[in-house]
Amino acid sequence: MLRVESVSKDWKEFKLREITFDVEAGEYFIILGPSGAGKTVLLEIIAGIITPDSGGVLLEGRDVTRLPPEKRGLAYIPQNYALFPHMSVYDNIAFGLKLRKLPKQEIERKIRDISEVLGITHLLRRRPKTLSGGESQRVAIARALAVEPRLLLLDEPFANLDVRTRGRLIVEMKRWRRELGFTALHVTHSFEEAVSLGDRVGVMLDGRLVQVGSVGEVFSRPASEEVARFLGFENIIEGTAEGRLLRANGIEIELPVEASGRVRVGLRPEDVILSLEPVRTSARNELRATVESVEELGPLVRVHLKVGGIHLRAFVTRSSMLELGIEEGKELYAGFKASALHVF
Amino acid sequence: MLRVESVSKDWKEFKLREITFDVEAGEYFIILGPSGAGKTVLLEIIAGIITPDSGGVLLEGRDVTRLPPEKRGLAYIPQNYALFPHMSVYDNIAFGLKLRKLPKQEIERKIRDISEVLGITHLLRRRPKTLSGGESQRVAIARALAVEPRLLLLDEPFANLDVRTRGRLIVEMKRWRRELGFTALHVTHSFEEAVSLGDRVGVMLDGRLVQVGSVGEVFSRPASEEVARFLGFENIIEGTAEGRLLRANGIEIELPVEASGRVRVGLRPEDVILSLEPVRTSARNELRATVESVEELGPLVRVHLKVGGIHLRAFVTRSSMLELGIEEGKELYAGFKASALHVF
Amino acid sequence: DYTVAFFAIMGSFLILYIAVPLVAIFLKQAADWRMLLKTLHDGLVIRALRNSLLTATATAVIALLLGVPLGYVLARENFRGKSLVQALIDVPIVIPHSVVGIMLLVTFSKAILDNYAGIIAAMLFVSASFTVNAARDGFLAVDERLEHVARTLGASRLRAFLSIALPMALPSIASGAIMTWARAISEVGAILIVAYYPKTAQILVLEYFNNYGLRASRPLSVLLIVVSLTLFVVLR
Amino acid sequence: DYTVAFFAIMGSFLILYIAVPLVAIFLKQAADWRMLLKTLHDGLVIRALRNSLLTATATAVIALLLGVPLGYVLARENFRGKSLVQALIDVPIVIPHSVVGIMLLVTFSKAILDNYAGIIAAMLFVSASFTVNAARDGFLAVDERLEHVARTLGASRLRAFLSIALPMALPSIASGAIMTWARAISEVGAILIVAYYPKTAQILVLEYFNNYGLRASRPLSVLLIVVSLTLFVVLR
Repeated sequence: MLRVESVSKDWKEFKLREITFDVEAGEYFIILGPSGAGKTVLLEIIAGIITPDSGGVLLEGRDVTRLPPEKRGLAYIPQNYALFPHMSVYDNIAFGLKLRKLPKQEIERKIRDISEVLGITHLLRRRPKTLSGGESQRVAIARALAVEPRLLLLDEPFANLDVRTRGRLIVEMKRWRRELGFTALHVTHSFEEAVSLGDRVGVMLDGRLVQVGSVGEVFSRPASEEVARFLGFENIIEGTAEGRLLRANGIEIELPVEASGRVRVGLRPEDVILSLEPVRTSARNELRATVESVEELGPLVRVHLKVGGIHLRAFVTRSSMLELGIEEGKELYAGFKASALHVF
Repeated sequence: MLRVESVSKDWKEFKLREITFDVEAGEYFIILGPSGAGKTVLLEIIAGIITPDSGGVLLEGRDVTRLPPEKRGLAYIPQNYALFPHMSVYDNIAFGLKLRKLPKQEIERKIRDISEVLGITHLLRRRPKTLSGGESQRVAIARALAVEPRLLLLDEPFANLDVRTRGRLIVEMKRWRRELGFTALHVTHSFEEAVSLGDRVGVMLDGRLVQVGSVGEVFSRPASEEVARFLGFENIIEGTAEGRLLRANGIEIELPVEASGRVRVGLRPEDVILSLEPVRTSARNELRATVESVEELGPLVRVHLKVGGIHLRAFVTRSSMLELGIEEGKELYAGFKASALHVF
Repeated sequence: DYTVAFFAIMGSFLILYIAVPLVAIFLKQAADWRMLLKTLHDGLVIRALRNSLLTATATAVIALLLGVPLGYVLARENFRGKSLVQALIDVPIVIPHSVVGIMLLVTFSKAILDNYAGIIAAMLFVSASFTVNAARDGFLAVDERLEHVARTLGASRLRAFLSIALPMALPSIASGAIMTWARAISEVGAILIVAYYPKTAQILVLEYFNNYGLRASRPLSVLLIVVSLTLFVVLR
Repeated sequence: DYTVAFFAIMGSFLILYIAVPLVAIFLKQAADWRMLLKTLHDGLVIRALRNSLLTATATAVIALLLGVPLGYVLARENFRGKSLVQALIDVPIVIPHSVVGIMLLVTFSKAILDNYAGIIAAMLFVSASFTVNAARDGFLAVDERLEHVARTLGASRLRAFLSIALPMALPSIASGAIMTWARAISEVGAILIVAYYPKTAQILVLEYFNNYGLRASRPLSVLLIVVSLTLFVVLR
């Protein structure tokens, strides 16, 4: 349905590099990446707002790379919803329909229908400024879907909403898709949205699309070290493997599988358990560590450790930090199961 | 040394209410509170920049409430350091000394001494704009300490620094205190700073100072429900106790101590463990729960649960969220040890 | 606080220096209301006022027609020499008014000598920058993404401009146009050179003063102040 | 994109309308450089230029002395009637220049008639707002906490102002003073009424034009444009 082919673009501080992917008709495709990856630039290239430096965009087989936005037949919802503040909700939704010169009754009928599905019938007379975040998002989606676009482009649609509204809208989004059957390309930094909504996920890092696949695939088998890092494997240890033993910078680690030669393993900081005394069991790697620094992340604390010649990061809760008396220079034990290691 | 007595002030969106506390000579006193609590307003009242609506400030027994800042003999370091951008580092540090009309050699000697202690001798010719965050903070501290103030007021001194610099400065701050022997009043939202530096801590919430005591005291025995909430007991359950059993809205919870009548207990979300199957043991409360919504906090996820008639919050890591398949409507088990409960 | 008190006193001189003449002329005229009534029946005054209002209005309209598109281009596009264009728009502010008149006569000679075109030419030169700058700022304040969304919904660039950017920037553009109007009607020096005739009210003030003295020129001055201040209050 | 191209063309008319007269007067004068040389030896011209420069400079100095403290008070203090004061400072922009002259004469009468004080009075009225507004904006851009820290280190309020706020706001204040200077030297209408003598250059342009025609007034105009544009370039 949509094909993006080797698209590159330098735009402000963003650099897109050779982005290629397909979205099938009826699919919900998620592009997952940290902020600054260039996700919005990519959406704006597909929408026709920015022209790529090289590469092309195909819609249903037709090259639309040079077509202005109004001739592409897709709908774009930017992160801030971009409701027209000087028009009522009704006129916002009617905007695209009026441009298509539909008869007045037809417009009214279409707005009534879409408003019912999205649960915004009671808001039609209101001004956008008087709406809550969740209401604004519903109106933006209604305005986009009213013109029956071939493809819906969503830029971080739930990022500015509170937890509850977000949860509710994600569930409803699934229903709207069933009822209205649209194709969507949704960019986000939220793992939750990717897991809940995505048929397929593309991971975008630093202007490149580094892995595309089903949600399960991407999360369980990251294609590279940097995808692994983005998916939370903050510790990457490089060393020489011999059977199930890895030697790295003076420490020895037990591996979950046999390997040999130079290998790298990934370890999530939440899988590292800190303790004051060693609690050696068969299934567990346990290493003497020194605290280098401590970083508070709300209720969680990221502890930077030095273990022999390598650095490790571990998450502990704030209460554990207090109980263990963790501060710079503290010596303790860092343990993790062999099964928590991901060998690349 | 410093006594703040029933200070109240309405200032912009902040409302200080009847704030009273003492700081002893030589003490390092930390005021801990979330942003918006009015911590900066309190510092500015003590510094003489803002006049309180009622109450007073005493320095060494003398009422200074109406004295302008330049007559109070204390030093203030605002959150952004407030280095004078049009002067060299040397002139910044010399500013207060020149005002005191010290002879030139005396000024030079003092600046040399303080610069050596703070490790900024090589920066003296530089302009503030060319300094890193950590360097700026050192210069700000040098400028403040150069005039040998009776009291040093610090507003979130480490908030704008990266993790490593912060850790290093906290350790050094302890050394500077030993070497220079100043009294400090330090306001922050960081638990780490409170634990590492504070002789005593005052918890400030919503314009009121709600608890003052040693660090250990405050963290282990929060004086009220709201302090407990601030210190991370996000779950507060109210019910009727009978012996070691608490009945609350249709659920039963085992308590760590005997109690009777209406009681409230606090529970940290990190102490709630989620599982798909019940794993009943003697020491553990285990309850059937339904996921209401999910909130991502970086690598951690806060899960909002409904358990019978009450709401519970639990922290799980992002990888556990994926493994357990947590999403709205999911049914699972929430467990916690009786010993994790804090009875008020 | 002595420092602030001293500063406030220094500042008050300036405030009084502006306020007192405003009050003084109204008070003096109130004591001489017969003259004001007489002026209101003076055909010359009425015609001059009409000329001033007409030419200032024409100037504002031309400034809108040319300045709003220019403001939009400055707000949305980047091009070589943009900062030069920006600077050029502000140049008229610093050129002595009589010199503006000479410059225009040198350039357009008889075409603008002593006719309405000349008055408007002088006014436009000194006042157009207000509309351009206000339009540019107005368009800058309109989130470009609103226009992008309008276009993905099927609007052409012109349509997106007309239905989104223009209505939203209208308040800013309107206040720019009012400033242009006020600056236009306040101009004297350039008009004296380019078009002494047809007579405008601001020139007539000068002529009455030269021919009949202060008392004769005062009522018309009061009328012009009332017009200007009314506009100014509307603007705020 | 046709829409933007059309807008750019519309806008170009305005840009050309400002640029062409500037270029034209220099070109014409280049073809008549003898007249320019002659003007440079005209004692009347030299005296008038000196008068313009002196009075504009005096105006800028007075505006600085009174306007900087006022700007500081407006930036740092809140008081009743602050918005009225703000509005009052901007009022002179919208009042016709000849009317400004009448207002000042009504208020100060003979004290300012045909003397240096009169020229400066007229200039100050129309140009002081530039210094006040620039000083206010300059002080607003100085983080108040810098002054607070200076005071906790032992500086009085005045000392903190002199060693922190003033040096940091100086670039903004300087550009405000230059604008005041430029606006002062560009004034014609009010000076014509208040002080035709002592003769200033901008009035002499008018007089030469009325008595000897365009060719006689052109060289002095070119000189004044050079002065104004130099200042304008310094300002940017």
